[in-house]
Amino acid sequence: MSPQCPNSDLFSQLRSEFPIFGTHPELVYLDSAATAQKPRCVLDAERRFYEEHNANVHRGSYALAIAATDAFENARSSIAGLLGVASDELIFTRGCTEGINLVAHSWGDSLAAGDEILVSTLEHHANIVPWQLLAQRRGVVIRPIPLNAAGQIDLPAYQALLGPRTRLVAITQAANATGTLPPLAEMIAAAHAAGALVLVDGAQGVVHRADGPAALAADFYAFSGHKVYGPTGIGVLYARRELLANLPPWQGGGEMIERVSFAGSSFAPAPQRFEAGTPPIAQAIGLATAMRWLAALDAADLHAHETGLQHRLETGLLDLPGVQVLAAATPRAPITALHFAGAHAYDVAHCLDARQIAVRVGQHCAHPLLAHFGVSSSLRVSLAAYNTTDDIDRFLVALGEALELLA
Amino acid sequence: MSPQCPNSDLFSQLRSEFPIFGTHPELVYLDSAATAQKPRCVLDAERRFYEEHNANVHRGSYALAIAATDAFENARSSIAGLLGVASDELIFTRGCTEGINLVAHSWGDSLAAGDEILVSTLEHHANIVPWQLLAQRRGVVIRPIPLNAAGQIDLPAYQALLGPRTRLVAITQAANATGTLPPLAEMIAAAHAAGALVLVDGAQGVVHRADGPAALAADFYAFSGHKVYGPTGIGVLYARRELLANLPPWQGGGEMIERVSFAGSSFAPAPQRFEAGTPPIAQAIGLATAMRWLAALDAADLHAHETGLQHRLETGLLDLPGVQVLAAATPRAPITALHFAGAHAYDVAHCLDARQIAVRVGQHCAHPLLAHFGVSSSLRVSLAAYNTTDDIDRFLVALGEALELLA
Amino acid sequence: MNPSYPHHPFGERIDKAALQTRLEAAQGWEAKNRLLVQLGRELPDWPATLRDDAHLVSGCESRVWLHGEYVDGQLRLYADSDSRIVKGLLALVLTAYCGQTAEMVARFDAEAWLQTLGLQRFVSASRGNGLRAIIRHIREYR
Amino acid sequence: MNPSYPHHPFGERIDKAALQTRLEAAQGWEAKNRLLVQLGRELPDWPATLRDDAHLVSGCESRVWLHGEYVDGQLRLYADSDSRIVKGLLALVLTAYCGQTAEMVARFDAEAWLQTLGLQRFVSASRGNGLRAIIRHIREYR
Ligand SMILES: Cc1ncc(COP(=O)(O)O)c(C=O)c1O
Ligand SMILES: Cc1ncc(COP(=O)(O)O)c(C=O)c1O
Repeated sequence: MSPQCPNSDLFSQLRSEFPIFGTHPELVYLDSAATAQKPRCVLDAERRFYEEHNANVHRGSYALAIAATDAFENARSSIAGLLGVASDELIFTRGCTEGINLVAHSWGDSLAAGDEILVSTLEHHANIVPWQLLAQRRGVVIRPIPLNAAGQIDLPAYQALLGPRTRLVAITQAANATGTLPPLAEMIAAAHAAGALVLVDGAQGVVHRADGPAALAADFYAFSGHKVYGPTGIGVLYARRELLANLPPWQGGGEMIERVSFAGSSFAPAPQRFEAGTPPIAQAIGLATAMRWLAALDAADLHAHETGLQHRLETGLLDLPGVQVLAAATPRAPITALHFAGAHAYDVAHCLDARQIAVRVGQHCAHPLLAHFGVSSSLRVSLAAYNTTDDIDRFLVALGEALELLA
Repeated sequence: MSPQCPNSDLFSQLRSEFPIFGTHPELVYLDSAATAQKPRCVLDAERRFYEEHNANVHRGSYALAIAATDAFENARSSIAGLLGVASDELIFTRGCTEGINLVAHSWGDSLAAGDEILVSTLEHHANIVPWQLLAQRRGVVIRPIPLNAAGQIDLPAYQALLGPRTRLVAITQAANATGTLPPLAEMIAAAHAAGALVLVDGAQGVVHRADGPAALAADFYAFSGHKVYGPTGIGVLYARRELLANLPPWQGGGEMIERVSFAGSSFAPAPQRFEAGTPPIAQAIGLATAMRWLAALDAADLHAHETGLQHRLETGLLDLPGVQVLAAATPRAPITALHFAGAHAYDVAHCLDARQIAVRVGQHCAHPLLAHFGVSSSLRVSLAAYNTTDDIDRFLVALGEALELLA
Repeated sequence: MNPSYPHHPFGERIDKAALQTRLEAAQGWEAKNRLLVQLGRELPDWPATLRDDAHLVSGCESRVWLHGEYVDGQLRLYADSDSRIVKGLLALVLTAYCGQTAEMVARFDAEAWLQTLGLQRFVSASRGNGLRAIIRHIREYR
Repeated sequence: MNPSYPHHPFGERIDKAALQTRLEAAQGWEAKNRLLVQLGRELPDWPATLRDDAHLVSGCESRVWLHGEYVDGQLRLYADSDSRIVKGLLALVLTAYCGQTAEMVARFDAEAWLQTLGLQRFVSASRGNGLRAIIRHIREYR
């Protein structure tokens, strides 16, 4: 492994920072694209908040409430700093899905019938269904961006779809079902040239230290905490300040208002205008801790570690008959989706489970993408910083035996 | 205290179950209506989930994912059991505010211009602003339910407002700013007799073991986890099964769909249809733990303890000049709102803070209610199970001295 | 009897007691998996023409086709799946229900039985959906 | 000088050094609070006619009224609040800014100064809003 993985020692020690592997020493966790495991420091940070600073934020004038508000707002500015954007451009949400829904309502409801949104065929349902619901509400037209035979965005077709009615391009940073990395830079430049905004679904990007919204020049960027080593119940939506300034609120309640009377209410500036009610305070603090933890890893080392493991995996697969890697020829995040000629993916996953090897099987909330490949389900291996060569080797052995049993 | 508080020993031991009081032994926390402190068992339950079972729910077929899904769904059925309703009538939300917004969109968007929603003047902004936003979207008319001089719902005026266009009555279980308990039974019966639905904001009810949605015969019932000794980032919306069955989804994404294609998508049944994206898994488990912890206290003892402390407080206040209790003559939850003839509430709170006494001051996200009393701010003392007679006594001494300093 | 559904031995030649013995001998999850695959092989595939939507049970992770009818008061039950392990599970279900009266079908607690066989994993809230959908289907035959 | 705004001693008779001495003598939060209340008493209330929306600074927890103008290149600054403690804080702010040139007003870091006086509590992200709004206002006088 050493050529691909200069710091495999460092990364094999990482595993010990994750309490779940203390509980399940034999666990081979290959489902990080669904949710990542959490390092101890994240769990500690959340707990410390409850034990030392717990109070509601923004409204209290006593010491504990001030400490809680500072901790919460420091979490926001810490995350903003890591993403290279301003604090008041970040909205805390429940997760990536809620962030996209927020845009689909708050921004989307101003669209007119006939306006067009281009949605790629690589997308997770979270970046499809909110646009379909918007289409129903407003008569907006959803145009799917097709894929070429390799499973990559069909760039000429995309360019042809961009037109004067195109208002938004909704595109993932990495396809959760196949790992495919779309040509974001070209796509975003082309969209902007056509006068359209771009929403990037960063759910599978942040965890692998992909470019943030600033580097991408994305107009909207959404991701989930639980997929980047953070807690459940928290996510982030970035939106450019000039956009946010003009967006109406979506949800109403405390925190997001300036004055309320039955005659009419006025709203607070962003980001508060978009954070109605008590926010996920402890979770925001946990997420900031997770992102700082991730940022402390050397990006190049992390990349070498994760792609090195993926290379070892896919090299090993060549020895097994009837195994197809979906979208194999596209540049991919450390996600490998498998289809088996002679076995049902569910049955394979079941056999792996008997050896504590956790993989995801099914359609991965990406029905259109699976339909593109003409398969009804696939088995997905997704990698994270804590995975080891041992994980890959155990997976390969178990997969080989499962395919034999099921043949 | 003994006549009001048969189990003061039991309750004084409770304090030791809350780690925050270990960190701040001198803390007098009188702001539980903003957010409650968390017992150790809740923090343990959340952490245990991450350390032992962390996986995404509903989608995985391996052992860990099954354990996670079971833990999450058991949390739902455990909470449903405590509320006396069915599991599939409970939707997990970020909090009370999101629950009300969900109803305002999913149910509210089917209303016609001219349909009426009655909203009481006791409400928190969370139960006002979502209806105002709906009114803007749909031309629905919001009719405020006025208060009488005592600060209680004006029942005859309410009855007069109920009419053939009334579609919903939005009413709190207890006013967060004054503690006032509206006459819910009469109000709900009258609304139902008029053919209207009722949404009860239970944010300040559940924590004091008030009647749940089943006992109230509420159609919708929303509350927040963080106010009932649970984590931030989680809440519950109850809706009657027959209502839920016909409501369209609000947010789109994973989990809430059956099939997605660009030609159109079909949606899962409730509650999944309303839980787009990865839910706050660990937080749901923490909330269930909190509610079981609360349910293990004897309801009558808890009531006696909390109202006993409130009685001690309000008796003590009689010795202080220029102190007015807002809505004093109404039946109230253990919440006491004070207005001072000779001092600014902020200054008083500031002096209390110097002695680690935490109270809330301001308008408590209830501008219309404060406007009713003609005050621009008040100081609110809100009690929970962990408060002690010592808390009350220290508050009274410090308040007396603050009023003297500021006179 | 409808000749188009392939005949199978479950509930006839193979009964609950026989299966119980085999499952108890399979120690551990991996061994049980092997046994399920083996049982699945003993359940013949349906002809492609019958694997249609009318026979499909929705709510399962893999596709499951089911047919049942009462003949002389006894349930005749046929099943197929594109998953070998689910076919193994179906073999168990067939064994439990084939030849039973409607009253016994209504009363039999298949989930509890699978639990006693050490197959609780299939009965959990998340995995159980498929199995529960199958049992609900079977109970609806008249 | 505008006679309608009541004359006050801050920045004239009372200077930063004098205040610093008094604040340093006040050990602990409670003593500092007492001192702020006392300073607030030394800042005369405005006549009710001037406590209007035109003078109101929004973004503060309590109401704050402010007026400033440059006379011969020196800032004249008047302030009032319905909160005694905020009045004490305003007394500090007036002491720092009254009589200063526009350039010094632009340069002076009031938040840092309050920190050195042990008043960091008023400078935190949540409490700071009011103070920051006041300072922003002062910097806008021309
Ligand atoms: C009566 C009432 N309703 C609604 C809310 C809003 O709750 P949350 O901010 O947790 O969404 C509160 C919280 O202050 C409340 O007291
Ligand atoms: C690419 C992508 N987008 C969006 C989501 C939705 O994230 P969440 O369920 O955390 O809201 C996911 C998660 O599976 C994803 O992989």
